[in-house]
Amino acid sequence: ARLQQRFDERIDAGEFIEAKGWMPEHYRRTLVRQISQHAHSEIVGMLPEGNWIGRAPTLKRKAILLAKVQDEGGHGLYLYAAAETLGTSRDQLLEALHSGQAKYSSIFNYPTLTWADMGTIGWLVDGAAIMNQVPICRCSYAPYARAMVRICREESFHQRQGYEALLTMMQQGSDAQRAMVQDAVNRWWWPSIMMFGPPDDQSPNSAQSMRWGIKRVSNDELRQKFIDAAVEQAQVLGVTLPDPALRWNAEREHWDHGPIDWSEFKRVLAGDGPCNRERLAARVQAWAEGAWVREAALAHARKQAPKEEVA
Amino acid sequence: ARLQQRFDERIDAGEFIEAKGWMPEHYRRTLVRQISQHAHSEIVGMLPEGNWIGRAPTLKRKAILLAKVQDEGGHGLYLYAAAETLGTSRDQLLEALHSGQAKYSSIFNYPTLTWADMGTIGWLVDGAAIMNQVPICRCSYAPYARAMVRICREESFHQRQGYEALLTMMQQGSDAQRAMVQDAVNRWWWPSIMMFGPPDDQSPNSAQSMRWGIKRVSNDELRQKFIDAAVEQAQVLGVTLPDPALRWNAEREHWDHGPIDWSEFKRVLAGDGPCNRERLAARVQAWAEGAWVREAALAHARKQAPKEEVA
Amino acid sequence: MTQSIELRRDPAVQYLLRIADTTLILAQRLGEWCGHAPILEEDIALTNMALDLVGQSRALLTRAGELEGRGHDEDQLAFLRDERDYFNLTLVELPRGDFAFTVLRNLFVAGWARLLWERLCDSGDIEVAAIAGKAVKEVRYHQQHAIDWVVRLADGTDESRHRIEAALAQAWRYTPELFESDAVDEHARQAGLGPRRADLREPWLAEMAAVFAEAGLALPATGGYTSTGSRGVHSEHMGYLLAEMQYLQRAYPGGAW
Amino acid sequence: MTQSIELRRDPAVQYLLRIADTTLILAQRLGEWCGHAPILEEDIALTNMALDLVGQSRALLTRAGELEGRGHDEDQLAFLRDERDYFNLTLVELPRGDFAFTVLRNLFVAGWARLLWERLCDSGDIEVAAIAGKAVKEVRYHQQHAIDWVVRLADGTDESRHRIEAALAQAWRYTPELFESDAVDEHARQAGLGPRRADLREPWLAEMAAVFAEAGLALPATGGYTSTGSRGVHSEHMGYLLAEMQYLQRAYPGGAW
Repeated sequence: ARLQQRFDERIDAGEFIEAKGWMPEHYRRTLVRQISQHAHSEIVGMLPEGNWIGRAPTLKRKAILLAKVQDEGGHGLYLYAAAETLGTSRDQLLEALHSGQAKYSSIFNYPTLTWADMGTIGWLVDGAAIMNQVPICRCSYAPYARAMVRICREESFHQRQGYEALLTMMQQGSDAQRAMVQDAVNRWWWPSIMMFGPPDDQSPNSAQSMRWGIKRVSNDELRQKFIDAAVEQAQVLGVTLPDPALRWNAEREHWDHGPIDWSEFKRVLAGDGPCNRERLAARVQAWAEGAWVREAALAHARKQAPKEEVA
Repeated sequence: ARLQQRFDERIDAGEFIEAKGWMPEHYRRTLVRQISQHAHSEIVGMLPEGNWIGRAPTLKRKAILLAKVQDEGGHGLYLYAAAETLGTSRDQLLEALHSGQAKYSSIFNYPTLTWADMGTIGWLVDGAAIMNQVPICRCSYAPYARAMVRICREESFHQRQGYEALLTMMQQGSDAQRAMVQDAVNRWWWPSIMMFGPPDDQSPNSAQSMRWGIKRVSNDELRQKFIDAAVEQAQVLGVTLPDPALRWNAEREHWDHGPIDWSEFKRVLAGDGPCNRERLAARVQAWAEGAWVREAALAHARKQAPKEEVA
Repeated sequence: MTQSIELRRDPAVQYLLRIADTTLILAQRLGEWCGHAPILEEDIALTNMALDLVGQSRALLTRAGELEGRGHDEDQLAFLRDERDYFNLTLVELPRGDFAFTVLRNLFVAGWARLLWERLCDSGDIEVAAIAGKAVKEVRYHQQHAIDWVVRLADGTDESRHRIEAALAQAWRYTPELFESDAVDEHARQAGLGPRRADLREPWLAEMAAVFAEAGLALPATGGYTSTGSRGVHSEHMGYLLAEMQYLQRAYPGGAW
Repeated sequence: MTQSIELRRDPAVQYLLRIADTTLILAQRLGEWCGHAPILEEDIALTNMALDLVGQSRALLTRAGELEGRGHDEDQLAFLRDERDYFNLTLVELPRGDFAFTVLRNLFVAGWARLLWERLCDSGDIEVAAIAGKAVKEVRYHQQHAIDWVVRLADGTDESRHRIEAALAQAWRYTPELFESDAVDEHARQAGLGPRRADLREPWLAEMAAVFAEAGLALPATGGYTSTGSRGVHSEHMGYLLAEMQYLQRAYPGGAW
């Protein structure tokens, strides 16, 4: 109880919690869940983008895409490391992913069908991710906050590159290419604005997370901020966002948007999206097919250890 | 000895030997070897052609290619059946193929690199095969001879289709397509004329086979006949055959050709062709991966058998 | 510059393309078995089916091109559309899979196609009716082949049963699309061109129930997912399939083959 | 009509394309691991190598285009050639294989490339020398990564040893091509552009022998087969790779990306 009080005081004072400090079990569990979910999203997110490495239309774009997926792998590494400071190993976290217990961002259950999806994911999906993540740079748990600072910096770079790729196609491309961009935006818009999670009045865990300083800004607030930015960017780009109800509300000084189909969100979250099975199956397969490699590395390390002691 | 004499008389009289008739062991073994080698060639030959089914440039060509590989599968079936009349099962024959004991036509150890290879295989490879096979329609072993009659009819159809495909590309196609045809002819010419086997003076088994009426015409004779026909066809087509020594010999009334690189032939036959390993590996893999299907079919048949007796 | 052809948006054309593309893409997948089947008889059977399906597709593509009225022939339609303009069922574009998946998919698609072709025999479009008259005979054989194998594998060994069940779990979730009806289907029914897909649902389910009963397999529950290939929104597999299928036409534009 | 570009036949151009294509096609294969590697660190390492290789290829393609003198840029050279005009080593176009095959191929190619880049640092073509200066550092890391894994797998478990041996049996037969020299190599040496491939043979074999000794693996005998990708005659795998890699450039000719 003393510890709990001390913890609460630190949180209230806006201080950071370090790995070695005491923390309530629920706080720890909430963080492990959130950080690992974020880590899983990075590595599952490599799949839809990896899908286009072999087909990138220019070498410059191929290089940019390779660098991006490599960054995402790196983000996965930092985040697993941050989660490990809370006492759960990467293998345990992966086990939870593979068994379907742990979640990853539902956005990656949508397929990447054209090259324009690469740019659109950069613009909208990474854009939404950044909106979500920037506040976490001030998260009360310091190792997570530190990882997020670095991740956010790289993500904004990816977002700009994605947007720039779309701009090139829209401004210098053919009609067919512009249609490809518009099609991609049509498919990714709604899933992107669902990335902020359910409306505030239906988001049960938010209050406690806000209280603990894990979450800093509400879902709806972030969503609005994202939409306001995206509408302007869409205009510059010359694409239409697939929401006929989008209009400027001079009173609120925000863009009003149409109703979000939350049943679709729940359906995909529950496993009935276009790619849920394939994404998870791909990860499970990679892990299973790589088992012999990991075992060999371990066996080799074990054989080396005594030799090195002798040397 | 009585039987042997009777057999020799039948052979000398040009009569056919039937499955139930007596035959010398060496005659039987020679036939099993030759028929199974021919059967294996049909099914291994499905691989280089199957390689282009998915990429056939028009639906008509896709249909023709599908029909052709289907015919080849059918030829495999007749030939395995003919070999089975000599007391060796298809499974035994396949076992010999998979273990590397049995051979198949060395021509299929070359890769099919462009669409023009499909036409060229039809024209040259099937053309050479027909030259080799027509005499076998008069082979002393009747079940083999009967199979060959049907096979030869279908093969000439394939040859005409192959030639016609090349003619279309040469006469109506672009420069790039004509170059594609020429390239394919350059790659397949020498392997095709090697299909008739070593020169007569280096063909050790030929004499006995001729004596038995399994073989009817010598290697060099067939090769010359093939070359004479191909030179004319090449002229109509508008392609050059890659042999600068090809010239008409008015005295012999045949086309003289340059020296054949038999070391290449032996090398490929010995396993060092471009695709030997891949062809055999593909067959072995298909067989291994299909094991559970064959077992299931067998298990089902066994369960059904008693039921049917009851009914 | 031979880029992709531009397809005229017309419900009758799209209705026929859905069928033509479904048979074409399934043929593409079945053709992958050539030389790799578990027994030689199946190499032959599967390439034979692919051949039938290509034939059906050619006839329907030609008819669709006529109705479209832009002079597109079977090859321009088969090879020069953008992915969004292919309208096959998503189920047929999924990778070849193992033999269990192949025969199970054939069971689903052949059963569906047979019901469809039977009704198309009475199409108000006499060309379509003539195509259907031939196709229905072919697809009956495809369906019987698939039924035989599904029953055999379900009854065979532990492994074969396990595999057919795994195939079922994977393929079943793509079946709702077979019976989804939209404005294109409505138009076809009202114009007398052919049935709505929804009209095939009950008889198909009844036939499947019979096969599953014989095979001792449980019909899976239907989930909440409906694939969208027939509306032109495909799976990630489609792009690879098209890249391969279209390659020569793309790399040698305007060539004569 | 954007068909394939027509390449000017020039030994210096072909010499550079052999290297540029080898790095490009290997990058293509390594990129296939993205999201599918045995551990996350390897996802990162393999995509990182692919990135290095693409960078090397871009620089060399650009230089080759300049020497060719027809105004072809890196993308036209990378995406719009016919298969016969790609000059990569056959080894790099073989399918991805398992992790053992991947690291063993990397060992062979990185060892070869390091020796080559070292010599190209002294190229009479100062652009090439500059490219080599950067590449040699990258490829040293690739080589060390490959050596570490080959030793680890050879020493690890029965399965890993079995797999590395199987990979060796498969890959070794494509190595003679790494050291075959022809008129193109001769020209490069005489022009001071770079070494003949044959000149790399002895040091490469010595390095491999050292790695194999550490790994306890036997160097296989060299067979009678020499692959011919560097002369533009490829394996059956190349066509599929190119169909995928070139698809967008072929389907959207003249697009801006």
